Amino acid sequence: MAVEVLLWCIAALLATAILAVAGVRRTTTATLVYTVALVASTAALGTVGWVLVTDAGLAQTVRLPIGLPWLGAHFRLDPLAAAFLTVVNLGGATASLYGLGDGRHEREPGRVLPFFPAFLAGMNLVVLADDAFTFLLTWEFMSLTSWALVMAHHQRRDNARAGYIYLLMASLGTLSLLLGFGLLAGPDGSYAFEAIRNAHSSPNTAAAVLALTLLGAGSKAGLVPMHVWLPLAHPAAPSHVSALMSGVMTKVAVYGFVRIVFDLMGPPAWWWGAVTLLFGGASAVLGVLHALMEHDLKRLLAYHTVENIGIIFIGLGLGLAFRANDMTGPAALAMTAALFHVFNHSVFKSLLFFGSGAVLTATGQRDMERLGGLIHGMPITAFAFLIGSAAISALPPFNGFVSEWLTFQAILLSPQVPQWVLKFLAPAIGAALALSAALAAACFVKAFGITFLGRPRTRAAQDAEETDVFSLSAMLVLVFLCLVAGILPGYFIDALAPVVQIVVGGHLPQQAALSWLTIVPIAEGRSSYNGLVLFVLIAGAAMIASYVIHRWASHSIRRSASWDCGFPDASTATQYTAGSFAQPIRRVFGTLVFQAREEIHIPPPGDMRPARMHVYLRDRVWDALYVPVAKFVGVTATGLNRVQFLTLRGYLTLVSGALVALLAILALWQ
Amino acid sequence: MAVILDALVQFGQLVLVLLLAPLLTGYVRKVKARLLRREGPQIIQPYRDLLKLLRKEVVLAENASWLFRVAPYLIFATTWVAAALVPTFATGLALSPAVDLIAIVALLGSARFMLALAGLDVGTSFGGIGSSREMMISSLAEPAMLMVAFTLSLLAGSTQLSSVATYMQGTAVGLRVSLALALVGLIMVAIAENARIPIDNPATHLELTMVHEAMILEYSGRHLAVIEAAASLKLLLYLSLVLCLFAPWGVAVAGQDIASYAWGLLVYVIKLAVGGFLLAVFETAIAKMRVFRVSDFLGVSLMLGLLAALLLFVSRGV
Amino acid sequence: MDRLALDIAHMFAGGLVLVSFMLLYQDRMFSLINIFALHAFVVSLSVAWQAHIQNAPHLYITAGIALVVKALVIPVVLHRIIVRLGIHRNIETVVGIGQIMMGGIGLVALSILVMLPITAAEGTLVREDLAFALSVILLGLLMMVSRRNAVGQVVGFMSIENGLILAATGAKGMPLVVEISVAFSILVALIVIGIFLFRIRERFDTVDIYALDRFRGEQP
Amino acid sequence: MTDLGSIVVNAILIVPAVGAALLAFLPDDRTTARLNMVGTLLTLICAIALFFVRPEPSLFLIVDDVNVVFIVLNTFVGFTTSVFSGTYIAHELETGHLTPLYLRFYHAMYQTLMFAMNLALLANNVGLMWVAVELATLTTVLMVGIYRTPQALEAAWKYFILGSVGIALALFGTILVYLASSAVLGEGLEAMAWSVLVRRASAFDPALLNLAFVFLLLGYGTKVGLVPLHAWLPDAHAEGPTPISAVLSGLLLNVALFAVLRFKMVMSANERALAPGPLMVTLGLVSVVFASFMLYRRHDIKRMFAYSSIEHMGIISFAFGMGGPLANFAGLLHMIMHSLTKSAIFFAVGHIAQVKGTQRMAEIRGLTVSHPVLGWGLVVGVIAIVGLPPMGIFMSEFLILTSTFSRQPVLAVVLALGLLIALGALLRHLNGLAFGDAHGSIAPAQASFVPMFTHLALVLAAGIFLPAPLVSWFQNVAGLLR
Repeated sequence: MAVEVLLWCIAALLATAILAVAGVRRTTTATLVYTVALVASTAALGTVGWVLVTDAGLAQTVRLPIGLPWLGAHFRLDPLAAAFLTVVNLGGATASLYGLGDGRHEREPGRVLPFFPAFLAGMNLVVLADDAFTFLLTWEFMSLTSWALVMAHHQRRDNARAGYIYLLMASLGTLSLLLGFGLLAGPDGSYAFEAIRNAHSSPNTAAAVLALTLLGAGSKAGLVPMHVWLPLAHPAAPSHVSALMSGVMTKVAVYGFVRIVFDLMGPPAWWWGAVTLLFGGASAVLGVLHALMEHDLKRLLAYHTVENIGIIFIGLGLGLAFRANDMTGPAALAMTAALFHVFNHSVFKSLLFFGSGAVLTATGQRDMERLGGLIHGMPITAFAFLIGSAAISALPPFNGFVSEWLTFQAILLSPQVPQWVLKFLAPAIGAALALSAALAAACFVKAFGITFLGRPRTRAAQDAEETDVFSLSAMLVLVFLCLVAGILPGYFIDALAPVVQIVVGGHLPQQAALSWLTIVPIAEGRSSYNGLVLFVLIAGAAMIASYVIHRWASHSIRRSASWDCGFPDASTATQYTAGSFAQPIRRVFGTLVFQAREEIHIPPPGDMRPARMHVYLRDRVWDALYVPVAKFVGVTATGLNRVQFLTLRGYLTLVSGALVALLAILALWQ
Repeated sequence: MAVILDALVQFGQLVLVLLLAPLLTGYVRKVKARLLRREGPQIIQPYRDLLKLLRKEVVLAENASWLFRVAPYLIFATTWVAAALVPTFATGLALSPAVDLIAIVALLGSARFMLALAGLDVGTSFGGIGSSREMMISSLAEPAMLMVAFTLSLLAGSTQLSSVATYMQGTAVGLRVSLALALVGLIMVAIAENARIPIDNPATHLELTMVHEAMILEYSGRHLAVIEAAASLKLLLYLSLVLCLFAPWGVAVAGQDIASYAWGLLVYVIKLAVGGFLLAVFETAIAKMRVFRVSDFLGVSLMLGLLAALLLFVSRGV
Repeated sequence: MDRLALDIAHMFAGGLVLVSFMLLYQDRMFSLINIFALHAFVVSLSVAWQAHIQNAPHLYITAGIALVVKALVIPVVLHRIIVRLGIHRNIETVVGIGQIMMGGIGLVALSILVMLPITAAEGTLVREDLAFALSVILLGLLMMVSRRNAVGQVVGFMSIENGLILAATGAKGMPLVVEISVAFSILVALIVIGIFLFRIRERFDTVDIYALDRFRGEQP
Repeated sequence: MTDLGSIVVNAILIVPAVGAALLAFLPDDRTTARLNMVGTLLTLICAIALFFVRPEPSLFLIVDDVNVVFIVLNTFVGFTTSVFSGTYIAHELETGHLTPLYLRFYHAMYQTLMFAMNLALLANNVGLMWVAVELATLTTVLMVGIYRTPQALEAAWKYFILGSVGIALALFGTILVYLASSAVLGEGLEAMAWSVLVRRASAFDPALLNLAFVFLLLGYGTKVGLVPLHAWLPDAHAEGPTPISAVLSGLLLNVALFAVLRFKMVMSANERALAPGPLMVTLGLVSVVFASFMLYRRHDIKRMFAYSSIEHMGIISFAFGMGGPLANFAGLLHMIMHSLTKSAIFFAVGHIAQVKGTQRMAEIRGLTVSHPVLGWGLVVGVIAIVGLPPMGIFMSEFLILTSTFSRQPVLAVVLALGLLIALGALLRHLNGLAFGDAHGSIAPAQASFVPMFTHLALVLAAGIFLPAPLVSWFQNVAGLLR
């Protein structure tokens, strides 16, 4: 039943896409498309939510007579799919709402409107798919539509390049997933997930499949070192699409990983966890360090996606490690942490991208160095962005903290695993996680402070005005969710219980029933957290303080020029810029991670030219992995290209050579 | 009954920390002054300052935003709550299940987040310096702190402060290398987080090495007062954290009689005095270091924490 | 059939291979064409003999066509063309005669080697015939490879066709394909000479394919 | 019933033949294009009729499961191409690239080509098939050279020489097959009929069969364009008129491959002969990898897509070489999808080249801006040809890779890398062609988009939903191919 409803929503989306192609010329098309998308996503969200709450219509399958003829297209809705569908459609609904407002400023509606609903439909289909072919088809369809959206503003050279690299990496991922499914399905091609689940594969096969899945799903999710396309492609798209790509599509990739590794591949080996942990830790730290060095607002957010995906994969890796040792409770904790972080990240990442989109629309700028002081022009956007920043920096009482807290708790359980590698790995990963959390806070002080605070650095920033009501409402909905998920995490954890149940065969104890909605992952005496109490306490304390002070102490205010230690400077150039803000951290990590070089040109005395400083950063992953491959292809292509210019005799020589060779082979074979 | 008692204790602590914090600050200043053969201000000077500031009007920069005015109260509230949830003279606070060690670290992180933003708000170069350096320091101090937390929670099998405290009270602990490492690490973090020498000098202005003072440069009047209060609360918090984790002797356990609570209170004050004295001695003994050496300093503490955790990870469950 | 008939057939086939070798090392246009005429003549003889021993009269037609067209008409036309294009000059083969001969012998050896495993039950005739035919074809290929000159290549190609005819007639009672193949080989030759050399000359004043090689596509 | 069937079959051959004769002698050059269309349309109708009436196989012609869909595909693409060719040729006349005389010649040759290819597909006699392929070669040679530019002549000459050599090898192979069969079946037409050969192949002399297959593979493989026999293909595509490029890529390669398949069936029917699989797999892989790399340094748009055709022929022969129900199914599907997609792409490319007045990709930019329909058509075509869903080629490549990987992981990985490299090249060129700021003439193209979008729609539909009868046919043939 529920599946049918979802499929109908998807059909509506696809139909809208086709209609949009027809109505590209008309101006009302945008409103139509986004309205339909909003309605469809909301309907799907409602359905899924209803399913999750009342376990009705779960694990029911639908088979459509399309796709592989003898197989058909299988669709199935189990708790795992439901959970991810929630994320997808929540993102879709808010993005459509945002699009209703912000989409009006789109320069190239014709290149956005047809693909936006198709993209939504694609993501829904991936999560619903229940056989390898449908999964891969929709997976690549998702990539394709998002590629089209990335290419929407194709006149900018780097956008075109971004789209190219993106589609290339996406196809690499799809191909590796395809090969992985080939292994799972076996030579006679039993592609249905049901069949794959029941078939048991040898350890070597499993290892290969894990590697291929990490490559395939990881490249889409943006795991280091497959992340290179992400910070190029995500910012290139229109903002609400960036939000979808960063906040939702990466989660679909995570879904792919969970579906294959936890559900289809059968019992894991402990080292799967180790490998996944390594990838996760690397992504977490490198992602946030890259973000710190970035001063393009949207690209900074994209790099943070890499970081958060890393955190999610740390949770997944722990889950694998625990499950391999039949430690159901810890495994459940780790998985809950990961899945909860999936939800949280989708919420605040969408929020942040909406905010950056509003800034982009208001000022036409993505470069933080040319912004500043926007909090005066666009206070509500600033407030929303602030909440988002706090949430992504894992600050209580917001939602980001809860999931990271759960992850920490899971790490703290890892000394119980017998394998030495994991014993050594776990605390290191914990340090990495802590480091990335702290750096994320630093990064978002930078992002928010430079963009919204201080004095405007350009005219555009000066006259920035608050964005429209649709965009604002989209943001505020997400702000609300950040807070709710932060102070009432118990309900979310309970909602995740059935998902975790099917993934690791166990789940956390019921949380919502506990006194004062405290969450207790393992035991009362061990660890507990209560966002609600914390929130009430802080709010209360703040109010009391302010009330007491304003009641009995002074409440008078005088405005005057800023003091600045007695040296106020009118020029806004004296403010700290994004680059200078990150400079101390660059000093600490830069040389190691980025081979950072600083060149300072100070003109001789009497020369009036300003002193200049250039900072050069290199992405070592890019240099080490991708440049050589590109080189190889180029060189080989050039070398082989000579064959195009042989003389006719040369070609004849080739032919007769082939003939003689085959005859010789034949002679030897007989 | 027990619940009521816990609630009472909790409330008592809320008030206690608030009252005690400025005193500690003043005491440390006094001791430092004495060590430098100066007379120094009276111990209760901080209270006077606070009251004075509260009565003065606020001079606000033109382009200060609403955030600039909201931040002090949030900072104060967060720090206060955090301080109130650390067991000082008695465990089993009513609200102690609400947060654990990790959460307290994160709470202080929230306070710092707001403070750093406030530093950037007016758009002066000093504010920028302050926030940027503060975030750099914290980005290393926080992981170190968490590593310490890991070590302890691995030992005690819990991140819950009261449980850790009770565990450390027990004799099962014995003397452990990792504990010593963790203690050193925690102290280094505490020094860094409270902007003490050698990281930062709370008593200076107009010095390019200042961090904390640079951030709050634009604040005045009641805002400044609130922030100062928050700062001294933070100092108290860290001291009592060290005490509660590494020297939890005499802390009253939940459900004991009034006498033990009184005893616990007395012991706590004494411990604070000793701790403050040691801090003062330390601060006078060494010189301030360059900002870019700070990373090394904190890197050491991070390594210590990690080492401690690793030792435990390896020694456990084998 | 009696040994003698077979031996004569072999004699013709072997002779054809010999003539192919002669073709290989001709480096003068006229002599090349004359030798080719000889080649065609030998083919027609062997076809006729096959017709005789297989008493398959339709093969006589094949022989006749081969004789008339390939041994007489085409050589004459080629003479004309060469004269008209004024390329009596030596056509240098690409590599030295010695290597070509070596290669040719190697190819013959290879073709025999390949034919060995075929069951002799078929009657010895076919197997040897095939071996010879295959060597003629391979030698023709070698010739095409070793010549720079369009006429040379066409001649090489036509020697390949001769080898095919040899094989086809060697196959007992192969219906209608012989005629078709002959017709096609002639058509091929005609098209070669008629259309291409004509047009090529119309475009450039030489039949040397180097002139064509200037016109690779894809000059960047 | 059967007589009706034989009438239909003969019609498929006679209509183009008559059409060729007519078009050769009709002077008026305005109606000839339409006449051409009518002829191909009639052929198409007859071909479709084959689904309903199927004649008994004679010794010369046969309609069996293996070739019926190929005939329909052949006539269908022939028809759509003739529609496209109408507008294309009209433009060529305006710009004076072709004179009416050559136009007449062109149309006659077009019908002849149709005739030859249908004959090759219908032939039940190896000799007859050889003749047909030969005829097809000659006609295409003439059409490639039709512009008479030095490049065109050179391409035609190259094509002619290589093609004839190939065809000679094929003839030798055919003779060997006959020898092998006549030993068992006795002399006469029987020994050259498919229907008989496949049934009795198990008794043939394996050594002869092996030798024959080597020659046939190389001979017909030259027409398929397998590396290293491919040299004629890119230039022939690049220099000839675009409709011919479309027919070459879409149909002629298929026909040649079809011949190879027929012989593969004979081979695999005899288990003592060497398995044809490895040879085809090797040639296929070499072609895929080589062509993929060649795609990068292309400057001429038509030549680039010609190389992509080589790549796809490689994929197909790889699939058939692997064998097995899945791979064979995929191979057949891929053949059809490729000919539809590639001809659609050539339709687009033809119009683009006419609008922009050049085939050099460096001078074609931002098509989606200047000519949205044309540009997006090209984008969709390229997306389909590189095997991205939801187009049909994705399905076949999915089946090939998955079914191969569990049997021969290394081969599958090599193939996958080849596909990826090709995708990289094509997308890079596509970025330049379709996106960025418009460059060159932005005059609207007077073109018939119907053929292009019909093909693309079919490919899309096939990628999502394959009708049951087609599927059963595929599976049936896949079974026959082993």
